[in-house]
Amino acid sequence: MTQNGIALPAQMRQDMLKKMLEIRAAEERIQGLFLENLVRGTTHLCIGQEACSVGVAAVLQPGDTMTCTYRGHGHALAMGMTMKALMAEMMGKASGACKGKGGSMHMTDASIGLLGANAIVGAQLPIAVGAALTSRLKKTGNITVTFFGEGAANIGAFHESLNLAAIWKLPVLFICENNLYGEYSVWSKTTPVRDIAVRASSYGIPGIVVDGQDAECVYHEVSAMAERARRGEGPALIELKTYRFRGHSRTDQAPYRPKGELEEWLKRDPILILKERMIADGQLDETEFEELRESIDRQVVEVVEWAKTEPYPPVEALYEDIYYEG
Amino acid sequence: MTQNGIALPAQMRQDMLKKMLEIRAAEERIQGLFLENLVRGTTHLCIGQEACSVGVAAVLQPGDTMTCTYRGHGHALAMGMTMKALMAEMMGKASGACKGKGGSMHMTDASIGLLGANAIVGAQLPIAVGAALTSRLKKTGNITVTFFGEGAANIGAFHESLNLAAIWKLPVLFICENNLYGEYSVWSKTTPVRDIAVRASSYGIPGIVVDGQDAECVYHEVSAMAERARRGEGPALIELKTYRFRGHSRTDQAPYRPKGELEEWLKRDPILILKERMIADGQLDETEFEELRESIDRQVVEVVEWAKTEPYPPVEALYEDIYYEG
Amino acid sequence: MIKLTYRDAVRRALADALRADENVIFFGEDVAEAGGVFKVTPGLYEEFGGERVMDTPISEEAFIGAALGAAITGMRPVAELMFADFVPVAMDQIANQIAKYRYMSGGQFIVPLTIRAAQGAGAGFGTQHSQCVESWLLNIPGIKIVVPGTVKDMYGLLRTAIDDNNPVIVLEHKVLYNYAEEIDEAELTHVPLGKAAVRRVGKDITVVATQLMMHRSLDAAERLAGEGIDCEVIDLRTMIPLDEETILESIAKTGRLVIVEEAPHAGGWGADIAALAADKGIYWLDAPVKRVNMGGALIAYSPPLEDEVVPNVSRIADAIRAVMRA
Amino acid sequence: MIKLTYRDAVRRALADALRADENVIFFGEDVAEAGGVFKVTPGLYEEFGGERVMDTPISEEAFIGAALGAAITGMRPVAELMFADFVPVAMDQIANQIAKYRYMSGGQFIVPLTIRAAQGAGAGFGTQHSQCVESWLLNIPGIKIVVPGTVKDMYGLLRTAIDDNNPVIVLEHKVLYNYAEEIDEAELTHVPLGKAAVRRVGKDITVVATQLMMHRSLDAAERLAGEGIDCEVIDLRTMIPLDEETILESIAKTGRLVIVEEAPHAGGWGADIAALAADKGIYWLDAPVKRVNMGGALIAYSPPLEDEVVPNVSRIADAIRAVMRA
Ligand SMILES: Cc1ncc(C[n+]2csc(CCOP(=O)(O)OP(=O)(O)O)c2C)c(N)n1
Ligand SMILES: Cc1ncc(C[n+]2csc(CCOP(=O)(O)OP(=O)(O)O)c2C)c(N)n1
Ligand SMILES: [Mg+2]
Ligand SMILES: [Mg+2]
Repeated sequence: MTQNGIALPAQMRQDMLKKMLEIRAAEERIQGLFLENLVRGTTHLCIGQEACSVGVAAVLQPGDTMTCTYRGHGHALAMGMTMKALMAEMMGKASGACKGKGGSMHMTDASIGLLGANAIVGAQLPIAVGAALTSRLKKTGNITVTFFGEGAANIGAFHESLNLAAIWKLPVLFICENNLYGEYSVWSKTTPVRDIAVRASSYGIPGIVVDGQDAECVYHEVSAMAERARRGEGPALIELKTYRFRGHSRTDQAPYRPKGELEEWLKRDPILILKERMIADGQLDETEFEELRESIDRQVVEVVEWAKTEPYPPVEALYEDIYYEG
Repeated sequence: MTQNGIALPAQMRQDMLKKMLEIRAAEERIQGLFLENLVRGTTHLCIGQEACSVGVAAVLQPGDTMTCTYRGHGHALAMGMTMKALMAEMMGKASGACKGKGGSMHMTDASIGLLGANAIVGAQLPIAVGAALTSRLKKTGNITVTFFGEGAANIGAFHESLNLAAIWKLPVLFICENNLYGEYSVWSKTTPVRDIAVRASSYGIPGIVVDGQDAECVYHEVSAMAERARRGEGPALIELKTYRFRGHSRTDQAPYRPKGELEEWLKRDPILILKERMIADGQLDETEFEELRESIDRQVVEVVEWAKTEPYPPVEALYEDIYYEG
Repeated sequence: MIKLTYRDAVRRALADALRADENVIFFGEDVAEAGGVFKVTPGLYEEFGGERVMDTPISEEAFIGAALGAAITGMRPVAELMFADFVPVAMDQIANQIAKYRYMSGGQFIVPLTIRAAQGAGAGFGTQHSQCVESWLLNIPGIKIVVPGTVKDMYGLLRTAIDDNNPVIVLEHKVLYNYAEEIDEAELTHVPLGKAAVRRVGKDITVVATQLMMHRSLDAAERLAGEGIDCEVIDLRTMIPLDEETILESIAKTGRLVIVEEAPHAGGWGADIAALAADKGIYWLDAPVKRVNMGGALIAYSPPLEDEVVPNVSRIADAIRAVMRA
Repeated sequence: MIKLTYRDAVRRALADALRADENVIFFGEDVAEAGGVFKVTPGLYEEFGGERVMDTPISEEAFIGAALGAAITGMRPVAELMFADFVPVAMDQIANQIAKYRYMSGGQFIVPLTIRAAQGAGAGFGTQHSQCVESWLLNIPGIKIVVPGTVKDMYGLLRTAIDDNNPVIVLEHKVLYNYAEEIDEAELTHVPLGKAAVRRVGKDITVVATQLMMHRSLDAAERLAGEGIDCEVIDLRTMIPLDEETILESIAKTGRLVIVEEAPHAGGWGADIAALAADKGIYWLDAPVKRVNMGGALIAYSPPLEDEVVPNVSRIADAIRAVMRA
């Protein structure tokens, strides 16, 4: 694990902590909505992985873009999607990020550079490569990041995308959130190497392993690769070692986890890590933290209540947005 | 380049030399047939790469299987396809290996373990993985080899196949004939690493680079990996550095080659290398070599004349072999 | 009499097939230890062991291709693609390899493999996880396509598919997994491919449908019976081969035809049925042939949109009434 | 007047599009420096440079997906898939991403991308390199499908496709590349999508066809004119959107319909045309609607088999005569 000891400025820490709490609060509420049948189909929570979303998003600049996965609520909020757009979308409401058409697995907001969450494992990687091509051709100095799980590193699109990005020297960062499980399978059952990052050597690009529970650490390591990419030196593969505290989706209770594993990882809760560091550095105390958390929880509840009362799209919407007319 | 100094027994050398001459003679004749319009569509010659086919095939035992590419005449002959089956298939005759249905790109002979040449780049790799699965499940001790070019190492099926074979520890050898070009593109334009073999590290399997012009060397290196696979220790990626003396296909004159490159490689003609070694070891003289070459050329001409007179399949054959009835 | 669900029927068919023939193997993502994402296959791994019931990495192209390689070398693999929407990820292996392997080789191989996948809308999974895919697979000679709509058919068609010496794609409707029937266990037997079932005998109009649409068509028929319209409802059961005879006999009797598809209109399988009527059934037709389907729409996540896009009982009944009036 | 081939028309359309809009970029395997395997695109790389005309590695999923990523971020990419038979290799990006990207996002993006590929039999390329693929793509709302059959259409439809703000798949028939027309250069203009062309006006029977089959249908029509049968031949030009009006108007006049497809029967696009006739055209029909196509066959390499499988002038004429007699 790469460790980087440089503390970020207090304000950045504060922002990151707040964002992680927002993601956590939103997802806990979403789980409830799913059980209440207000969210249909499935949801994939990133509880435990918030430092990944937040640490990476903090590196991004205006014009930078992202593609991510069905486990994308955290990415979306970290990129700047509003809680309202997210919650309304979760319930399929017209005021949702995608007018209710996308749902939990497709959080998308072009206005903030979030080019789409994808429900097909690995399909978001080629799309990110194309967005980075635009940046290179238009010489914007922007980069694209794309998130995927360690399970996705076994699919063809992963390989093709890293190769294409490497040969075209595109400003794209491939960010693997290795949360140890792909659905109900521990990574070692499907992946014959310890670190996904070693696969970078197949493309002659940097591959690094980072502590994905430490938002500051994520920020520093991703920053370095982002700078490199902005300078035109090409893509990188960054593996964030992390853990999902909940099951894969919906009602999965994760019986496949070895006893005690979750408990060990709970000690490395990304919110806890940053919080304690801030307390140690005198930037936060327990009361302030609790107040922050409660106020965020209250906001989330408010937004959820608002979203519940929002209208569904009219049925004519079915036939809109298929083709662009004009 | 791995080099292995141990000379093979005289008889094996003699067999390999003969097979390489057969492949060479067959393909030179095929080029002519294409220009005469007796072979339709396209042909991909492996002239210059014969040591790869011959060195690998010499390792195989009864029950072992192979899949390969559209550049597959050499693989087919080395595996033991008869010259008649090959030439009749080239012309689409009923007595061809595939009753004329496959043609140049699909040389297949199940009776000798040749499970099919494939015209979709990379598609033969998963099929080989499945054949090796059968060997593992049936505990036959057999292995499967699959040939592909360095260009194919950039496609998703390559990645997925190596990963699956590694995780299932299957007895399959992935044999990359790196002939420096994929169609009209030099490998370095599409592949960001020097050696395809380095990609083995993404799957925790051995990856080796071998002189593909030296049939003995190919034999030794592949043997070692084959033994390992037969012992149940899993797959390997073997990169044979080679060169195609002709263009990619049909009438390609290969204008994209740097001046002098072909000439340099012609000095490393696999037939020349083995021949000179045999002469040096007193196993062959120039006259014997010329006699051998001429007698093979004559045989090829005879077979071609025979194939020309063979009947085409009846048109009813169109509707046969689509489904197995019964 | 026992009560059995469509889900149980899949599991039972797989278990019985694994018991009946030791060459049958079964693999897919999370199908073994976890029992499948739709909880269709629990217990198989425990009963048949890890050599015959295997989890795969996320690499559909590789493991579907491996099924082909295993099939042509003596196994009888069953591969699960999980959501049928992932068919495109493995499409080359299906369309260019599996369907054509026997043909290209001139009949050297049999290809006894089965692909299972769950299709259909109605469960809130959104645009990329709700599609019916049979219409993407019709124009590919060499494969068979099975669409079971009842518990007995689910069992019997899957058994026949696995025993078939040709590649068969079995599409299970995910909304039917909980659908239950009271049956006599002795009725759980093989069901032949290519034989449609007349689910309701009627004299006024022929309704052709499958799976969920077949059930809704039966409901519509009951509703219309009260209005004096006597519908004959045909369940195709297999798309390829298609039972033209049963359809034509029915049209000969009724003179009217409505086709109900869970698919977009353009290129939907219903067009083939309508085309059959317009050719061999033309002289019997007394009214326009109507298709009830998803028109030009895609499936949206939002609950009211998803509920609207899939033909429901009212829309089906309306179409039947309209054709009766014509 | 100048003499222009279908091949020239592609090149010219690309060059003019690249000149007209700097956001247009063009990439594919060996399309740049080598000018394409069908020698369709020589000179573009030299004129527009390596930033706008690019060679790709062999990785169809990645570069087709990259076209999507580039399209939604401001470029107007044209990607070449070489042989249309490779569509399945990139099928997930086409069917699940490109076609749905605008919809899933609730209309946030336009997707102005064009995919070009060469399809069709008759050149001896065998089972995996000779298919027409439009029928695999019809059941996917969100894309448009263009099948130019003349030199002017090849130019004009490709220009319109590139200018369209939706994804368009342009399928070029490889046997037509050498087909030439004498044209006035001023006639090289945009041709609208969704407008069929009546290539021959006739009163007795309507023949619907595209590309090579359209030319053969015209030949059949000339032959039949001598027998007193006056055919109207409609060239669809685009499959999606489909010009229902032109077809229905013609049937209203002739009362008879033959559809000529270069495709297997089941699931062929002709079924949609027949279904249209059986619905909106039913009262005009005086005879069965016949489809001339490849039946249940695959394309074999053997010259007489390949020549037989694709409908020829005699078979088309026979079908027309049969419908005239009915
Ligand atoms: C092509 C494809 N195959 C399978 C699936 C089903 N599936 C959804 S999530 C998932 C596991 C992915 O694991 P990983 O990449 O580690 O991401 P994580 O869910 O852990 O974030 C699978 C197999 C899919 N959506 N797409
Ligand atoms: C999926 C796919 N993409 C593209 C092609 C066209 N194609 C045929 S051969 C070839 C080059 C392959 O190069 P390499 O793998 O190095 O093999 P070589 O021909 O040099 O033996 C290409 C791009 C194809 N047949 N299949
Ligand atoms: Mg994971
Ligand atoms: Mg090569």
